[in-house]
Amino acid sequence: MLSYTVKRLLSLIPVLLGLTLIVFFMIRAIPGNPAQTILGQLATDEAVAALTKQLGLDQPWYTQFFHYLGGLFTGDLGESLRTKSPINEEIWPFLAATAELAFCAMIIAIVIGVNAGIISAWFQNSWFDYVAMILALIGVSMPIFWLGLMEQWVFAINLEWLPTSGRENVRAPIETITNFYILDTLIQGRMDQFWVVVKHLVMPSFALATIPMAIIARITRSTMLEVMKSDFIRTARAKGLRMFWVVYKHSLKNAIIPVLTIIGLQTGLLLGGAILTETIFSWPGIGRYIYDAINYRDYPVIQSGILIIAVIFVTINLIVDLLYAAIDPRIKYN
Amino acid sequence: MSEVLLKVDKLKKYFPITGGVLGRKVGEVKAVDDVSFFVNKGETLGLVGESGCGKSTTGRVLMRLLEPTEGTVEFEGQDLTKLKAEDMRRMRKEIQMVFQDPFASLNPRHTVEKILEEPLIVHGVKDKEERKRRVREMLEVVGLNSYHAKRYPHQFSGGQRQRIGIARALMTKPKLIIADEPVSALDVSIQSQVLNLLEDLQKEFQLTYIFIAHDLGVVKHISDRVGVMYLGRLVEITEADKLYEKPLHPYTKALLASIPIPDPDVQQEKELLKGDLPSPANPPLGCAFHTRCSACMEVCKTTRPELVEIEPSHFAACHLYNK
Amino acid sequence: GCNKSAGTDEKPADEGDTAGETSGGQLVFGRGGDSTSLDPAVTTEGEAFKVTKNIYETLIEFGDQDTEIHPGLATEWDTSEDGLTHTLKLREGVKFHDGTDFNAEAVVFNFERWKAGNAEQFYYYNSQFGDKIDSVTAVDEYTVEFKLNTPIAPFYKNLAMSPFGIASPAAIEEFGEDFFKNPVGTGPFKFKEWKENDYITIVKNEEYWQEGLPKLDEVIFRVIPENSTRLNELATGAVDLIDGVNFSDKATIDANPDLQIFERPSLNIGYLGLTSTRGPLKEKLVRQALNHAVNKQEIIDAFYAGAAEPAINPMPPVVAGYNPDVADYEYDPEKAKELLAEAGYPDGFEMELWAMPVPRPYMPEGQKVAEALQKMFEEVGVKAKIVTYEWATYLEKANAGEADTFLLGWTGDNGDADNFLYVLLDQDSIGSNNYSQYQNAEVHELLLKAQASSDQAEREELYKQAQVIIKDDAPWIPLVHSTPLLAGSAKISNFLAHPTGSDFLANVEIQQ
Amino acid sequence: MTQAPVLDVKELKTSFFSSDGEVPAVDNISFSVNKGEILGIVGESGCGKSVTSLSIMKLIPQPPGKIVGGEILLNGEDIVPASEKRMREIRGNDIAMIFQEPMTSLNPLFTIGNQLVEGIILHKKVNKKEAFKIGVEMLKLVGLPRAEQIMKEYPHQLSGGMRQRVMIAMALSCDPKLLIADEPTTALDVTIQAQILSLMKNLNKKLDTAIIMITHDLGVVAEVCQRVIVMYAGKVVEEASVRDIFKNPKHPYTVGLLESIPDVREKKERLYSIPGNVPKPGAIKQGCRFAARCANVHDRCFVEDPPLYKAADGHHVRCFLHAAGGEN
Amino acid sequence: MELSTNKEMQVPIEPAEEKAVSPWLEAWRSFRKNKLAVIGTFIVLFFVLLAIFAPYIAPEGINEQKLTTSDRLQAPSSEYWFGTDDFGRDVFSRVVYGSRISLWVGFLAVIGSIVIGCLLGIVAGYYGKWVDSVISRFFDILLAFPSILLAIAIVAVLGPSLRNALIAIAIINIPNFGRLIRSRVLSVKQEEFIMAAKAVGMKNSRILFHHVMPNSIAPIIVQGTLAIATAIIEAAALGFLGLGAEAPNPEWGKMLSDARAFLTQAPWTLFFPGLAIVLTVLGFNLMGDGLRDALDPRMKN
Ligand SMILES: Nc1ncnc2c1ncn2[C@@H]1O[C@H](COP(=O)(O)OP(=O)(O)OP(=O)(O)O)[C@@H](O)[C@H]1O
Ligand SMILES: Nc1ncnc2c1ncn2[C@@H]1O[C@H](COP(=O)(O)OP(=O)(O)OP(=O)(O)O)[C@@H](O)[C@H]1O
Ligand SMILES: [Mg+2]
Ligand SMILES: [Mg+2]
Repeated sequence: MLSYTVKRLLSLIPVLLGLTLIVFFMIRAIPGNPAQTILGQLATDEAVAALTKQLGLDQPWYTQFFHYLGGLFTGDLGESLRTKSPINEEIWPFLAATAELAFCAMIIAIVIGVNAGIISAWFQNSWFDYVAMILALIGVSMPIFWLGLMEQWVFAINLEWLPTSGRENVRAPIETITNFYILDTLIQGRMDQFWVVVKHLVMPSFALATIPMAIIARITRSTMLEVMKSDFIRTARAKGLRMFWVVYKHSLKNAIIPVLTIIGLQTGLLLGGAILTETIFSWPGIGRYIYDAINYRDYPVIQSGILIIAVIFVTINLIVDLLYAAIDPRIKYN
Repeated sequence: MSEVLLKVDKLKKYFPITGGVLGRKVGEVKAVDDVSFFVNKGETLGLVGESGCGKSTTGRVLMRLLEPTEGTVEFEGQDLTKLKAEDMRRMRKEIQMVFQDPFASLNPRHTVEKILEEPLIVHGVKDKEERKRRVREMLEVVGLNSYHAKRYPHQFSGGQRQRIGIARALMTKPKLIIADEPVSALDVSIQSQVLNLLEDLQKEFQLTYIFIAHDLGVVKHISDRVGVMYLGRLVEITEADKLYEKPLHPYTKALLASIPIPDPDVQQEKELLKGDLPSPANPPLGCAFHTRCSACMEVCKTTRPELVEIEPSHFAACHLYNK
Repeated sequence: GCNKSAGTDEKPADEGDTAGETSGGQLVFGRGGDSTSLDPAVTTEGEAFKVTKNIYETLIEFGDQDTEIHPGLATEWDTSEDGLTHTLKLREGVKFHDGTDFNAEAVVFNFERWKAGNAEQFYYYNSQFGDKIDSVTAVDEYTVEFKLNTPIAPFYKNLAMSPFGIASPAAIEEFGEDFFKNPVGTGPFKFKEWKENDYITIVKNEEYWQEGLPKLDEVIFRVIPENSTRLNELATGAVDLIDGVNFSDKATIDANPDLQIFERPSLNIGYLGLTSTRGPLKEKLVRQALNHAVNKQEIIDAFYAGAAEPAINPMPPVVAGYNPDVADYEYDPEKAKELLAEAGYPDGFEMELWAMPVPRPYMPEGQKVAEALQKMFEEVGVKAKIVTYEWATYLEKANAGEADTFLLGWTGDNGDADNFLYVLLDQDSIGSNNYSQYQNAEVHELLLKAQASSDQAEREELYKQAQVIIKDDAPWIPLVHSTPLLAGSAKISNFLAHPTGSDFLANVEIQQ
Repeated sequence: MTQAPVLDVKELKTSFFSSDGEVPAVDNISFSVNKGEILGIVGESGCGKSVTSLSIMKLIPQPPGKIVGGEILLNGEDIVPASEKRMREIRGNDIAMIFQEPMTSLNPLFTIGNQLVEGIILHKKVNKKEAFKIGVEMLKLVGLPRAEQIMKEYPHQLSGGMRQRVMIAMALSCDPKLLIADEPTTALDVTIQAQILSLMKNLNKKLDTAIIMITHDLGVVAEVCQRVIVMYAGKVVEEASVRDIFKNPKHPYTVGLLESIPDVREKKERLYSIPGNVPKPGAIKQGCRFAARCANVHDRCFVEDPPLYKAADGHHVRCFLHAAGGEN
Repeated sequence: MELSTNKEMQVPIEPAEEKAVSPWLEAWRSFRKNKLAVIGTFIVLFFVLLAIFAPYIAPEGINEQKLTTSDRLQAPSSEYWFGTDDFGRDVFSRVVYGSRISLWVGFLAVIGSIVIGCLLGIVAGYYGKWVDSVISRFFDILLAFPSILLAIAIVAVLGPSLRNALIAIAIINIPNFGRLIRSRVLSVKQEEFIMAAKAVGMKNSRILFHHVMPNSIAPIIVQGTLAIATAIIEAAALGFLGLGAEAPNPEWGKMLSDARAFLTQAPWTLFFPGLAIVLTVLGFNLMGDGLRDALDPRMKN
């Protein structure tokens, strides 16, 4: 298992290297020069040239690339061209913000999606099944920004249940320790703030959760249906087990593998794909951070940001693969 | 009736077991391990053995659908294993195969006509009308109707599909047909239809069969000679009658004893085999059967017995007879 | 019924922060983007100045809602006859937030820092003063003397610009590279916290030299990128004041008794640049024809909710030197067609019309204005294809003269005509801010002359002449001078929006 | 046979409903199983053997299936109208079942012990530890070596034969009165099949459990069964003791079936084969379902559905040829 | 009892009139029975017809601005069925014409990714070895990219326009199809009928095109239909970020984004384009689900 993990990690290297190379060239293909962008349009050519030199952008591409790679190997993600801060430090709060959001979204998506899928499969062709699946379909058919605005309109403005946007009440800000606000408030024992944080999380998480929730519900349903047709389920029922037990013990564990795959893929997508949600809900997350970096042509930030998301993505999927082995004794990695 | 059509010598097929990311070989499955036999023209050689003992693999390696690891296959004096890919492809006109699963072996998206026509197309029958005519003829031969030509496989029952599979094998007028468990997926009453058909066709077209099966009754019925395989090895081979009347190898004996006889009066006390078939990835040393053999001797655990002619035209691989 | 705050259940600000003072309350200011730096000298971005305006002070200050010059950290000033020497008396008893004294040395330190730095670091210093300042010296503890190489007409106005906020020398030395994250000035508010892309908190400077100011205890600048969300936040009371209000929301806000609208006096111009080096646009007649084709009022009614006035000249009327006698090309499609025919394009032509991808106060909805323009051009037979690029690319390409016509605009930095005409239309500015590649020797001469003159009346006359020529050359279609809108809770009082876009918040009060 | 039968199936009819209408997969079949008896059910694929057994367990997938008529008396109690709750008590406790595919009938993700124990806990109302002990006992009973160890292993670690033994252990763990074995050895090799069959016979003797042995292999029937039902297209065509079936078959289908198996003991020159195919259920609406393939067909066979005639004591045949014996 | 073994009797007894039923026909029959799928198809068809006959259905063109008149932001009425937008344009007409764009984007983007994805996937699946490794790694790389960011970056490189958004969407979908087709090829390669084809003596190319491909098409159709749905949403998202269709094209996502300031004042400007997106996407999803049920070989036999 360990050696498998190590091997898998090693095999990620070419993928991440390829990704880095593609990002490297792609962002340089974007018209616009970081020096120019940083200085604004008012800058003179000499100033731009000087900054270009200072930023090392006048070097041949391979020098730049290997310089960057060299940094990566020592764990240095480089410096933001714009703020000149080390990306290692700068990126963390953004990453944490998005991770917290994505995590909550995923929890919601999994809890609701999996259960809806199970119940739908269990009562196949019942009204619940139809309603849940139609809702799931509408869920995947909904543009997320539209959903976000609607949520605000209903829950913040009309019902006044939830705050409109942001991560916290800025009037009484949270002392950050880990940048996971839920954790931070708990560490500090500030239950009042904890609830504020939770309230802020609700709407964006739901907006972000909609699509994975719908996908998970559909996948769960179809794999459950398939599993429930299998021989061992018939065996379990022939033993006189309760249907509930059969479904949640015997079927779910078998159905969970494809669901896990989807969860892995979706979590990755959530991390990078949260830009719209982050924009609508003023969430200071990594998606917007990178998006801004694209606008600023902040090469190292774009590069490292995308690389980090990709690393998280492949790590999650690696964990998912390892989870398979934990769930399914037939799968042995060695 | 003793002209040798096919001669297999020391045939081996090892499947690598790959592991790790780099796909390194970490072991091998000895699916076919040093098998030698011959098939005479016009006869039917039956191959029996338990599941996973390498029967299908043998059949496939013969046709080079799988590349043999070692050994030679001589067909009409020509070594198939040495042929170039293109020559081998042409050679397949002479050797055809009928598969076990009548559901999986027909392309679900082709009509019967297309399925039967394809062998002709690939072997260069250009005339469309000619092809159509021959398809129709062949359908009649295997007991189907020409109006079946336009239908798709899923519209047929298992027995009918197996007829289509047989028809396909016959389209190129082959000399040798390797039938890989052609009846084991069929019901009893249908099974006999197909067996009869195969026999009729053999007479009609002077075919030679290698008939793979695990049902000893079927093998006995259809075969002139029978080979018994165990764990990738041929343990016994002789004429069908001899084998069933006087099996030599302990495994063959046990196998025969295990068959349920459809007669309530024959309640013979059986000598049951202990244990299960070992894994071909990790076969026992010496005689592969020694772990389950009731007559196991010390030598069996260490030395692999050779297939030798113990009685005239009766070969067995067992130390009991190696005096 | 949006009066109830969504945050009612949230704990009010920690009283402990303000150490027993009577509480002046918090103001949460919602805005579209984050600051890039809290060191005003190194940035050109408006969002940055919104915050630094309240942390730093400049030697000279603008008026509350205009760009007249008033005493700031300097109480008096004096210019020599030749306009080459300026002597400023500094305010005494002012301390930086870090407790060090504000004095002439500090001012000199700041100017030397800017001067020593290169152009890419201190853009505004270089563009406004650059080599024109020969030396800055401390005459005594509270007197500074500026010696110039050539006169700078808007010298004092320049000094009042946010980028020239005076920072604590001690802090600059202490923080070095990181100074932009640790601003220390003399302003009414001290920097407290910056969570990037989220909010910046500044708190009351108890030691502020102006008695009784600031009124507020704390100001939080919160980033809320999406306009609709920002308004929603205001409506729920989570923020108290927002800028970048959609013009279309004006009526809704007006109708809400809990909210109020603030208008920012216009110091901007939104225009359609006609790149005079490209295709048919090389022809003056064509450019004039296009000017005739545009119905500005219609655009203003539709996309500015009336909160803008049609632009005639390249600068807003409040700027001294504005020429009120220049007549606009009246909206007249027939005339436009005639002119086109005269120029040899009776059937019109095809061109690109670049639309801004981002909202700006002078052009909140570039795409829509472009659509409207497209339609108007179509009426006179000119087929415009709307093109857009991501913002940085847009500017870069437009700058390179790759756009036929493009939407763009400008908000004045100091309210001086030079800051419009020279920056936007002088031939020297091609490659920086003269996107339409406009070149006219006569105009160039007038502008240089005005720049060097220290006689305000003469300068104004020169600018008026320049505007006449520019109008005739028609390098742009000046579209609007907008009045950007802010909105706030009805509890806010004494808030005055500044035309430059950086608002001084010391006087603002919020009803608890 | 004075004892009341363990199971008495009367006129059971189970249909599947699809858009094409009702398809009776099992059509009015009746039979009974006595205590300690091994009853064989043979017939070709699709003739309704599995549906019969699933109907008895009330595990017919519903929809599309439904028991539309008849009674299933288990120790005198009709379980057709029984509630799902009652059925759960019965399943695994009174009636146990094992299936054809030992490879897929065990949940691959749980240990053998886990799966074995859950039924025992449920029905025997014992705690985990005791259940585990019983489980180990059962594994030993079915002749599995290293029983304790196997309890901790996963299905994929066992061979097919071992899995089928586990299935039998599981089925027998709550001392059911009736064990339904649906083609338990079809997927196994002959040598393993022989092991399993002898095991089942021994257990039957030892525990006195009645067994319904479903198979299509007549050899298996001859080997283990005492009484046999031959099914064809959803109907029972013949019912007799195992001797009578093999020595004195009456129905043309049974006759044909017996003739068409190749025998290891003697080589037939040519096999008999019943022409045609097994009809799809519901395809034949009228007359004897075997009529189209029957060598002794009369006109009457195409219009009238023959009832089950009594050919001899305990020997019933659904064929007009044997009408002399009178209707059952 | 006489045993008859003549050939006559071996001819299966069954009604001769049974017609040839191709698997496609079979699939169509089962598809037809699926109510939701039929509804989905009708929705899709409806929008396709809308797109084709847009000029005859829409009362106005897409860009008939009426800025000066009181026609701006009119609520739905008998004159303007879906009301008017802030240009005074008829929202109904724009939504109708918008179907052209959305369907176009959906189809083209998906066809693009299918073509490239399939090519790569087939090559990878069929040739295996290092080619497979390289192509699979390439898919991994694309997949590891945060897709929206990738699309944004691509559009940033190419410049925002409908065409480039379409290209970006096509690119981000390549690995999905590539992997799908690769795994199909791999699994079809294992099928016995491929072995049979080889045994008959077929050339690899023939096996690939006559046997592997036709058997891989069904999942691609299914995935393709579903991907059209996502492509439409993705185009809308890019439109929302200002990276999609150029004005005055009535792309629904762009219409939504343009109208988002009017959520309270003129909700119809958001409602109808939003509804159009949801309906179209729903239609494709329902249809795709139905196709999956109908075409999935696992459901057969
Ligand atoms: N492509 C392959 N790769 C690896 N191992 C294989 C492959 N094909 C067959 N084997 C292994 O080779 C052995 C022999 O397989 P083969 O299919 O020849 O058996 P068989 O006698 O035909 O069995 P059955 O009666 O089940 O058809 C088995 O252990 C099988 O697992
Ligand atoms: N879930 C189902 N839906 C529709 N029809 C079914 C279903 N299950 C069984 N049938 C039909 O009922 C008939 C009887 O099936 P059954 O499984 O009992 O046959 P069997 O005798 O057990 O065959 P085999 O020997 O293949 O197991 C078959 O023709 C089948 O088509
Ligand atoms: Mg085989
Ligand atoms: Mg069955």
